[in-house]
Amino acid sequence: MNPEDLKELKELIEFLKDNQIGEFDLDRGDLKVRIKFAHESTSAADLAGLSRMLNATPANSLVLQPVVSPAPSTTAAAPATAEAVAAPVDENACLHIVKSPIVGTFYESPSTGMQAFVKEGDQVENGQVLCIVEAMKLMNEIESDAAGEIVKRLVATGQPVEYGQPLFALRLR
Amino acid sequence: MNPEDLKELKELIEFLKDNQIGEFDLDRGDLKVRIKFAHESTSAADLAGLSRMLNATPANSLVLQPVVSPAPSTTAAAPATAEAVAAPVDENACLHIVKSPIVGTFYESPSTGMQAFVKEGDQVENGQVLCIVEAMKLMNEIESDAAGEIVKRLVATGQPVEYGQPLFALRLR
Amino acid sequence: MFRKVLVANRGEIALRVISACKELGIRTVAVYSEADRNSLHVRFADEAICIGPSRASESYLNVPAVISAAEIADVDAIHPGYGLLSENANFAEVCRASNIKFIGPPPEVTRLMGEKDRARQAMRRAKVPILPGSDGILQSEGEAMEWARTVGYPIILKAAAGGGGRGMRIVRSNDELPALFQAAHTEAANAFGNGDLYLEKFIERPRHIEFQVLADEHGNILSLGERECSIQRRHQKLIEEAPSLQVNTKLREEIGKTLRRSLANIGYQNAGTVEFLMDEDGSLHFIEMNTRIQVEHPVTEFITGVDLVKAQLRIAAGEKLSSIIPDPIVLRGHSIECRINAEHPEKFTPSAGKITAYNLPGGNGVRVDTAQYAEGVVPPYYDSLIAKLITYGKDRPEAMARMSRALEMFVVEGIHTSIPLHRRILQDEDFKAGRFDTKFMERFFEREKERGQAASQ
Amino acid sequence: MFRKVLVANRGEIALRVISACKELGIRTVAVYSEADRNSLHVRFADEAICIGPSRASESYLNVPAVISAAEIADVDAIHPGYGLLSENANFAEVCRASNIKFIGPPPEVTRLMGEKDRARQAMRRAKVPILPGSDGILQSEGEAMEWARTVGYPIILKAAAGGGGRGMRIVRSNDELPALFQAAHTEAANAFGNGDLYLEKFIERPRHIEFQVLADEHGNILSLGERECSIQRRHQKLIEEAPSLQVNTKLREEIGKTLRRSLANIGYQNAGTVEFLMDEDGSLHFIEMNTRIQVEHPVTEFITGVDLVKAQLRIAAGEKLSSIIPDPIVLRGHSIECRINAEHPEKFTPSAGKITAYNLPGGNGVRVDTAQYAEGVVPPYYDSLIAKLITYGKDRPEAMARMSRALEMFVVEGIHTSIPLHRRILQDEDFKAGRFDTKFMERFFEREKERGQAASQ
Repeated sequence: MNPEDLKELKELIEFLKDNQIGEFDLDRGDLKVRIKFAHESTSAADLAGLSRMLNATPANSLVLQPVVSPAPSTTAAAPATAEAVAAPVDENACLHIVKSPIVGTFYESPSTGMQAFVKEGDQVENGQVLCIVEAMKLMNEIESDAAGEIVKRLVATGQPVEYGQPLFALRLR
Repeated sequence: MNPEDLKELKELIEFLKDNQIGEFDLDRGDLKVRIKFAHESTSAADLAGLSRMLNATPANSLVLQPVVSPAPSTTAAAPATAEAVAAPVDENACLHIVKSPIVGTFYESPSTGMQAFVKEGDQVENGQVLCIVEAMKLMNEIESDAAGEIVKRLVATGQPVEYGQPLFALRLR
Repeated sequence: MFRKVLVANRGEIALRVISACKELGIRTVAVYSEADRNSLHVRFADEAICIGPSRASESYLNVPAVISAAEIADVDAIHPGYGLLSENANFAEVCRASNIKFIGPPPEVTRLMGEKDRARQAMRRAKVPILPGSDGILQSEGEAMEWARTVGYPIILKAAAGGGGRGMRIVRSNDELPALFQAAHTEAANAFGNGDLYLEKFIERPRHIEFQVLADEHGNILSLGERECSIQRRHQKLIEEAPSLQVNTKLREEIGKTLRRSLANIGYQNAGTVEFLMDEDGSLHFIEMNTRIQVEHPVTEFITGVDLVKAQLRIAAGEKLSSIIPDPIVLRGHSIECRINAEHPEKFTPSAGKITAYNLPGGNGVRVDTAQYAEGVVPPYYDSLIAKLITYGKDRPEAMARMSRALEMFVVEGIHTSIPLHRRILQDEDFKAGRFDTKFMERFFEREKERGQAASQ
Repeated sequence: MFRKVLVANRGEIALRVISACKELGIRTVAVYSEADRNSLHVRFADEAICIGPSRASESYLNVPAVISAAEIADVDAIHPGYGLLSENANFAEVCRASNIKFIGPPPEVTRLMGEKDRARQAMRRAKVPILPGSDGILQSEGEAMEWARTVGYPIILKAAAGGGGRGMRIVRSNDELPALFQAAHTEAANAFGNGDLYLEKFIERPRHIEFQVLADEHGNILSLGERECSIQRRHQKLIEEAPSLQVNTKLREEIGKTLRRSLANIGYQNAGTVEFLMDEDGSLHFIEMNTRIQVEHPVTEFITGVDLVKAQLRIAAGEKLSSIIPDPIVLRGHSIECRINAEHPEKFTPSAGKITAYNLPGGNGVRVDTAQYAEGVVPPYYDSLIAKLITYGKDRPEAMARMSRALEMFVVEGIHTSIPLHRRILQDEDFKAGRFDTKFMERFFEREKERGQAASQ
């Protein structure tokens, strides 16, 4: 790209920005133009990002509940996000979420009556066992994938969890 | 992109902004247009306005042709607008369009072989007969609803016209 | 067969006719008002002509505009759909004068059936069972009182030119009659420019049952069984089904035979529907005939396998019924239709606007007739029907189960619709058991109100 | 009947099973991968459980994840749909071990039918006509050559563990055999970990015709007629129809009788499809059996009136066929299915992405099975089928006319689909006349290419 082109491009970009254009395509083959203004442009990608962020907030409603019916037109949230929105987002911005790598039943301790692997406030290491998820009669030890402080356990013992469901919120160190 | 193109583009964007267009596609292959207004509240009425405006540019294709398939998702243009967009818009901004108030067949003169009621370049008065639209064997004289100069006749004699179809473009005085 | 047909209608029925034409290889011309520029009937027709502004009176009901469109598009025939110009005998006459085939009965027959008391007398002469009542127009209160005594109270006064409930009064005793007679007369005169009244025995809890007929132009007539249309709100049908649980094979055949004879006498042609009231004893009484395709025709199509709109086109093109439907009609299974209206679920006011999400149910035994789509707009100018959801099952329970799941999967956002109401009706024990009459919806709303009050206490 | 069923599938078939469950009053549990979070099967199920990341091998094909989901949701049964785990005998065994009813045949039968040469021998013993060929596995090239001489060239070598065309070679002479035998053996060994081969007579221009069967758990078996599936591209079916123009009542009854006997011998249960090749003389030869519901089952549903998925559920719950389908099956009319794939119309590469407009055709005789919607996304991880468009008519011409107009009204924007290809096939004279075999599409593309070249000259 020569300097002139670059200058023109900059000008174009400035101009588009000034006019709050969200998307602009031009294709000189057969001449195609496509312009989209910025305000409307909550794209699927943006939504997905938002959804991911919302998932990262503590939510007590992460039970396997009937899916909260999303409109077919919306790239809508996971079942879990239903009540999550209320939580202030920035407070959790620095939290790390340990998610369930499998479907099964969550247990906080190796067996009934025994002490929980971890409790809120504990400092944990990367690789430390945090809980058990039972699947097909197998007790799978779930290890932490980061080091930090357990801020919140997000699931009650005995509760079913799905793939990717948040189990613990950690404040990284 | 050369400076002239850029200038044209800027003009187009200004125009789109003025008209609160949210999305605009153009594709000169077979000529496709796709227009989406910025706000959801864009009613059929607004669209009709746009359509009227687009219709206001000379277009030879205003025959009763098979409808140019608009996407069901787009609040798309009238059949007549297909080739209209290409024309420079501001040139026609001050033009007044006399439209057909009825469905029928357009005749420029009272009967075959006779002189046309008006020709391009003529000055016409409000209420002056411009043409005939025949419907159900009745010859309906169509009067001008403004005074000015006939810039263009938009329909050929003997050609069928639909309701609201542009017949003449006038430069108001 | 026709080369090109103009569809003088809009919405789902315009699309229904366009589909039938396409399947028969006929070119189609849509007409549309400015409000319907982006409608699917405009998109899917081969040609489309704008005939006027949004208001129906200036576009779809504008006879010169429709005829001019037909002339410039050079069509052979016009299909009027239902409503709008479909039962306008004058329109049918203009078509005839313009050498365009009107797809429906001749104007004389449409006109006869449009005058309720004359239609009644014509059917009586043809031995179709009618409700006891006056022989024609009542000249005075005195005459009304005499007839009422013969027939027995309660009776109902009706406007000869009537429709839509106007000029109607239920009279339960001699004392009430004079005042109500005057009221009905005045109302009819104001509404229709004609104050003529007649009277009929009034049935308190009738069922509304109608028979579908087809008649070719060679004197052959077929009866395609009945539809049960008792689920109504203010004379507007909400749910229709076929067959009726109340009509057995014997009754169906009897009525079919009578109709074939009587409609031959009248010179009926094309598709038509003969409406009856069924009294508490299960007897049917003629009330009126609709000389067009009905909204609810798909339930008959599901159980007979006959495409009624294609049959209309073929009949109008001069074909014989024996070539259109060569085999005897066998009813199979059960079908239900729910009318999906764009209206507020409690207030029933029309709900125009932009549709933001539109997911149609599909799968086994489900048919949807609609001209709406995601991001389409429901204009405020026309009737509120946006879709018809029709299900089929080997029996009524299967058709109902399918309807319930299809209603669950029918998603419309951006406007209000009658979908939630239909879901509740489908759960109603009386509806499920087939215990209903035309007063069903009144009782249904009453029960809902009571339950609501009980719940809030 | 089951209280709660887990649907171990995605897309239109998951929604199809959910619909059937809803109609039978059974609660449903959907499982989904992360890519399918916003899918309709997730929305319309009573419960939904995410079982893994987007890749099928880590989610839909992940047996422990599916079984865990079934356990935590506490379901009685699992419906596997088609593809994915539906013909995985190990999965069916794990279900059995977990006390969850697998809706399909017992694992032993699935396993038998999965081993092509054993299935062939089992059917031969049960007197189902099979293609002439080797009795079981070929031990050597020499043995292959002997069998080839008995059967007569051309012959086809097939992998015993085979599928999808791998490990297959057509052999036209003695000279070619040794090299092709080695090639097939190596390819089979690499693909399936098992190089065993058998051989069959090769038919140059076969039709693919399959029979739908239902078997209850009490030894009763029903044949529901055949489907014609010859319109294929690279062994992928594109268009299916029922009945086949090539199968008359006599042949249909003969095969039905044979299948009832043979499947009783084998101990078959639930729905299944027996695939045949029809040679140029009109004789049918067994090739393999699919032990699950098929993509193309709706065409059989249209002409028989039997809901096959509901039948699967009721059979698995222990009901007898005589209570599910009390009356003899009568075939009525004709039905055609077009598979709407998200793929490039010329290159046939999958076309994943966001759907920007989605207008489904509806009206008389049209069924759509789909889990897609406007603004839905077609993920790149799974098969490309996004919808099945099925039409019904009183005869084949009506079903075809309806398909043509329905394809015209099926609007998908944002991705490429096979809709334009289907429109062209429906216009093809050979297709219209029913003149086709499994090589039809090759000739069709060849003709299109020639026409394209002629046009450009």
